[in-house]
Amino acid sequence: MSVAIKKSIKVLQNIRIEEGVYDLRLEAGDMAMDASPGQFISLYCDDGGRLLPRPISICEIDKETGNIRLVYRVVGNGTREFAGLKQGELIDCIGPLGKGFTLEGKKALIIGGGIGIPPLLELAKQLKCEKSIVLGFRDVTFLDKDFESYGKVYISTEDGSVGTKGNVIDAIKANNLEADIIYACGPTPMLKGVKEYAGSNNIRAQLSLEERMACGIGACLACVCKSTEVDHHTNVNNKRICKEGPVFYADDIVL
Amino acid sequence: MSVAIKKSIKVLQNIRIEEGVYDLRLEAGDMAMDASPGQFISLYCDDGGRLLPRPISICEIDKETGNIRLVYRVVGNGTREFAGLKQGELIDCIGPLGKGFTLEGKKALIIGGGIGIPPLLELAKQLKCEKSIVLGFRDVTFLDKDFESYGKVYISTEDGSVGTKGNVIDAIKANNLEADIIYACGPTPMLKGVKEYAGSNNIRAQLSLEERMACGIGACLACVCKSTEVDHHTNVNNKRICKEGPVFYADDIVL
Amino acid sequence: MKDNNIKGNNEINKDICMKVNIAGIEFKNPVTTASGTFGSGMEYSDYVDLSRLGAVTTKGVSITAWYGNPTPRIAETYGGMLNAIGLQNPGVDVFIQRDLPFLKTYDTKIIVNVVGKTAKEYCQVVDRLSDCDVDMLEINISCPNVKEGGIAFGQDPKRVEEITSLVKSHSRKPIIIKLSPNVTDIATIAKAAEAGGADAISLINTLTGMKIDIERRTFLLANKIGGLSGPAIKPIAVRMVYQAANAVKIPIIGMGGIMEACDALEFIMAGATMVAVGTANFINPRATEEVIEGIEDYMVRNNIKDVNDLIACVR
Amino acid sequence: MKDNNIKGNNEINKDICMKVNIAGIEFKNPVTTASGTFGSGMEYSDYVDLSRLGAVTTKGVSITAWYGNPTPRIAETYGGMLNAIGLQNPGVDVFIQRDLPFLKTYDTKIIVNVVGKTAKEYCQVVDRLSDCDVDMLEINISCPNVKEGGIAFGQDPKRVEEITSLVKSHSRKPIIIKLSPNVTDIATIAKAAEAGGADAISLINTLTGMKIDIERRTFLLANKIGGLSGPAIKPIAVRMVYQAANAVKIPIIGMGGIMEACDALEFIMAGATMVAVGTANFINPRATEEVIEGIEDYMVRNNIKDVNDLIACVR
Ligand SMILES: Cc1cc2nc3c(=O)[nH]c(=O)nc-3n(C[C@H](O)[C@H](O)[C@H](O)COP(=O)(O)OP(=O)(O)OC[C@H]3O[C@@H](n4cnc5c(N)ncnc54)[C@H](O)[C@@H]3O)c2cc1C
Ligand SMILES: Cc1cc2nc3c(=O)[nH]c(=O)nc-3n(C[C@H](O)[C@H](O)[C@H](O)COP(=O)(O)OP(=O)(O)OC[C@H]3O[C@@H](n4cnc5c(N)ncnc54)[C@H](O)[C@@H]3O)c2cc1C
Ligand SMILES: Cc1cc2nc3c(=O)[nH]c(=O)nc-3n(C[C@H](O)[C@H](O)[C@H](O)COP(=O)(O)O)c2cc1C
Ligand SMILES: Cc1cc2nc3c(=O)[nH]c(=O)nc-3n(C[C@H](O)[C@H](O)[C@H](O)COP(=O)(O)O)c2cc1C
Ligand code: FES
Ligand code: FES
Repeated sequence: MSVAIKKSIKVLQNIRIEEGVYDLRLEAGDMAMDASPGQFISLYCDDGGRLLPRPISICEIDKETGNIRLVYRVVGNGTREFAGLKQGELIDCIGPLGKGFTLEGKKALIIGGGIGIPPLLELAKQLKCEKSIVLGFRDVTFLDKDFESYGKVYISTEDGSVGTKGNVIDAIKANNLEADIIYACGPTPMLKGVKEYAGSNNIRAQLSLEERMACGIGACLACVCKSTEVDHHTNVNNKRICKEGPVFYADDIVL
Repeated sequence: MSVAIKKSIKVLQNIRIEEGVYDLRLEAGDMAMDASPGQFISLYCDDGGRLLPRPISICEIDKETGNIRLVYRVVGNGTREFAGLKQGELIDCIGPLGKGFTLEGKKALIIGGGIGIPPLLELAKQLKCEKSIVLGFRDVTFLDKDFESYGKVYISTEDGSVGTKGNVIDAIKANNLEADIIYACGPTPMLKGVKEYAGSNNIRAQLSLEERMACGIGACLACVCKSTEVDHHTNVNNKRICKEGPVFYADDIVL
Repeated sequence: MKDNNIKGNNEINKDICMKVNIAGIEFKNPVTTASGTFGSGMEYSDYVDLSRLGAVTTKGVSITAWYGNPTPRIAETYGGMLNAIGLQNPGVDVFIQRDLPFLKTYDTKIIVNVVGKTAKEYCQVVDRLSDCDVDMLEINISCPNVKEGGIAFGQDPKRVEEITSLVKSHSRKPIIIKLSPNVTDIATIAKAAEAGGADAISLINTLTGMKIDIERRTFLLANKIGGLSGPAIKPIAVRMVYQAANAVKIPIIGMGGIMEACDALEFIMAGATMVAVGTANFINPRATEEVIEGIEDYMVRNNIKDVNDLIACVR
Repeated sequence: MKDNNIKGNNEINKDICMKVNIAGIEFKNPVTTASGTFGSGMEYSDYVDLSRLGAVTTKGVSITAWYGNPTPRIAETYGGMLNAIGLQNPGVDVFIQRDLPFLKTYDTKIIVNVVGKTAKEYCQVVDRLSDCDVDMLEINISCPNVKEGGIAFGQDPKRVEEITSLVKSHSRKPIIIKLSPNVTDIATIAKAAEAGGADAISLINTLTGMKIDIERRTFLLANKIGGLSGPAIKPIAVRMVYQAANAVKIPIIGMGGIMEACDALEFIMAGATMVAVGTANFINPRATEEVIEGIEDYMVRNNIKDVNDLIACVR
């Protein structure tokens, strides 16, 4: 795996693509060269009151220009600060961090929920096999158009305003989607549903998890999840989401 | 006295006029209307790690445009942050604060030392009597040209590179300057010298003092100086520099 | 007259109840000022309508005028500040003659912070104030910046109980004991105040701290040590309020680093019946009123009708 | 081989002495890592040349593997953070087999942070490590995040003295007692550690704190209470180091909120022989090296030849 670096990088663009959701393009240089789908970058705030970096998954990587795209939702003071970033400004980042998706399988189901959708875009791009893409939203959709060139896109919305009414599993069932590998990212209840679905249908699944982080590089043990096997690092049933993850095989973790 | 207000105001210009000394013009509006020479404005930092406002004296007031000029030296993190302010940016300020100079006398000596010089410029402008201006520097001079339209300017430098070698008192003596009123701002050792000089020559003197401040409006009692009489506020021999000052009659305070 | 008027317009319009009650006194809302950060209200009356506040808590008042400490009295620290004012104040007589009449022109409750060098001095001030038209007395046994009295009373449960019952026996007003956070176990101290008969406790006073000027190689404060306040200390303060609330039945006034309504709500949910805004006043003179408005907004947004429903709701 | 190599190039070039000595051990400079913020050095070795550090202080090591607390284990606070990791670690055997050989490939001193649920467990770990090639042991009697052991040992002078002398009697390595700041009087605790035979003390561990999520109306940490670290706590830490340095003769390792060299210098001037960089590593992985470089620059700028001349220079 590549070594993450910390540096100030230039904002190329930062635009609102949906109520409270922003599209940030960064001139990441080396960081982009080393990055793979499912990895993340941690962004530092400029305000000294907020010290910890904010982990944001990589949405798209352009290895030719060294540019990286991130898509984030404003949920607190840090992301609110990011929303104010202007073209040409610098932001401190560390990355790429973590272990991303392993590209495998012949028939893939890519499943994303809400703000868990962005990291799947680069995956959809790089994954060369047959693939169906299922995106779940509460109501308004975003980023779904970007996926269309990489596979057939199925949508679920809670209110039924677009696609299947219900959640991503409902959309999978409604469309009789089959797969030998699942890639998923989204809120924990969704990931639980996906893990269960994959288990009962005997499909291998890779899930991308989230936890509060401090160091982002595996040193502080803030970001663990329960693992089925003892972890090599501390010999207990805890894996570090920032280091062994954020992407895990569903069988390896307890949700 | 006018009521100080707190608001965000626009930076019109912020340029370096000397090594580490900056000239900041603010679109102060009402604040400028109410301001008088010797008063100050407190500027807030943008970085949440630094909470307390930085008091900076008003250097020039343009009541027609509502603009205010401040001249400050970079001495720590707060003033370093200010040095990075760009035209068009906003900065939180509270002011005008304190009690400035009382315009009086027939023959004035205006004495400034180092970064104590800026607040004397508006005074020199508004003071209509005969006046001599004595400015003391370590080596390089600044702002001295701005004073020339308001009176004869005498300079002292510690290294003798410009004007009288020595301090402001040396310059006064060397030029046989006389006065019935002294206005002074500068480092405490200089103010002590001026107070002594004024005392032994029987000249009334107004001195502008400095102390670390929190509230800036007279509530916290951080910024007191020793006074000869008991103060009306707390009935002890302490006056608040932010409220009863920063300008005091030399006889009223103990340095 | 004053009491009939307690429901401000805002509360009626928003259809929520902000009233809280401590020792039989009704406050129009749960927000007061932290002693020493708001003078006697005068200086901030240009920025804040004092009648909007649940109460004004005054700067510490002693039996005679106190000079306070030499300067520098404050130093900025990361996300906070140190102060060693040393309780400069004009003494209780000037307070009664000048500051109290001023405060009485507003429709708010008045809490007077009381300081002394000896137990006797506390009682003398309490005696004087018992005859005045003030609502409660806050006994400051936790000031870290004076040589005698202050914190020395506040760090030992036995002395806390003693001074509390002594003061209580003198006071014809309800008393609040203001606790020091510079202790191993805040619950024991809170219980001691309760056992001594306190009507309420307030916490936290400042944490003792120090800053060194590495360029001049000296202490930044003339007093060497000062009290740390501001948002930096909030997690410690919330934890102590939570622990105290679990230890005693008397109401708690919580403070320490409240900058905005969201901070105040943390204290209330941890167990505070009222909160006090301190250092924030220096950063935003309108902080107190904005905290009140922010709590109201939170309640409207979350459909909470009575602020009392939020007190100690996190357990 | 290692010891001959202690003078790095930088020091020779700048003609200053950065070496400090604690209990007969010579450190190439006064900067180490704060336990638990640097893993066992491995993760940060991509960012920092571990051989540049005065010492690496490891995460707490227990006799068997510890699971730690449930998540969320951390919460951000104003100018700081709360943690309740709960000392997750693989146990002393894995440490000795895997982490120690890794650390030995660097030219730095090794301080192992030792934790236990009972006095016996501390001694077991100390026994195991006494035979290993480590330089010092830091006995953590101040972790606020575990139910048993930890802070319970560190808040009462009598127990501090007892555990210190017990551990000392087992250890063939010099021992550092790591003190809790959650006490009324740090000087008494420091003296107890000294009386128990500690070779040095380190302080401060984290201050206990709490954060409430007002939207979900719950605690932010699964453990409810956590330890506060980061620049927010620095003034408290500097004050305690100063007070401890005035109370004891043994050397002090100072920490709490060091972000840059100027912070480290405050601790040294207040009386610390060494300093540790903790939370800052999370914000800047190169923080330790930058602190070392910054101290060197300060000394060159101020024409100070020996860092020992700065220790306790402010009195
Ligand atoms: C591996 C990983 C990838 C992520 N990818 C994305 C993404 O692509 N787009 C996106 O919008 N969000 C993503 N998140 C969530 C994002 O990190 C949080 O929304 C963000 O940190 C919130 O910061 P804030 O200051 O606005 O919120 P606050 O609540 O003010 O933050 C306070 C603290 O809590 C942490 N925090 C709050 N929410 C979360 C969370 N959900 N996960 C982890 N830490 C949190 C913050 O980092 C900060 O330390 C990801 C999280 C992880 C762990
Ligand atoms: C009434 C008054 C008028 C002033 N006018 C001017 C002026 O016109 N131009 C100018 O360059 N400077 C002026 N000063 C000094 C100026 O306030 C300080 O240089 C500035 O606050 C330093 O901030 P900092 O963050 O860069 O330094 P830091 O040392 O990092 O500041 C830390 C804290 O100490 C305070 N502080 C540091 N030095 C001083 C000081 N000398 N006086 C008061 N507080 C201080 C800061 O406000 C802050 O709270 C004035 C001070 C006062 C009291
Ligand atoms: C400048 C200053 C002066 C203070 N004076 C007093 C005082 O006179 N009496 C008292 O009980 N507390 C005093 N305090 C403590 C505050 O009332 C409050 O307990 C503490 O500052 C924590 O709250 P904060 O972080 O909101 O400021 C003072 C605090 C400051 C900053
Ligand atoms: C995530 C984290 C884990 C910690 N783990 C330990 C530990 O295992 N043993 C210990 O003695 N201290 C531990 N500490 C405390 C630090 O070593 C240090 O005393 C404290 O964080 C103050 O320093 P700082 O402000 O520079 O971080 C930990 C601190 C943090 C933030
Ligand atoms: S965030 Fe530190 S180990 Fe993952
Ligand atoms: S700064 Fe508060 S009284 Fe002057």
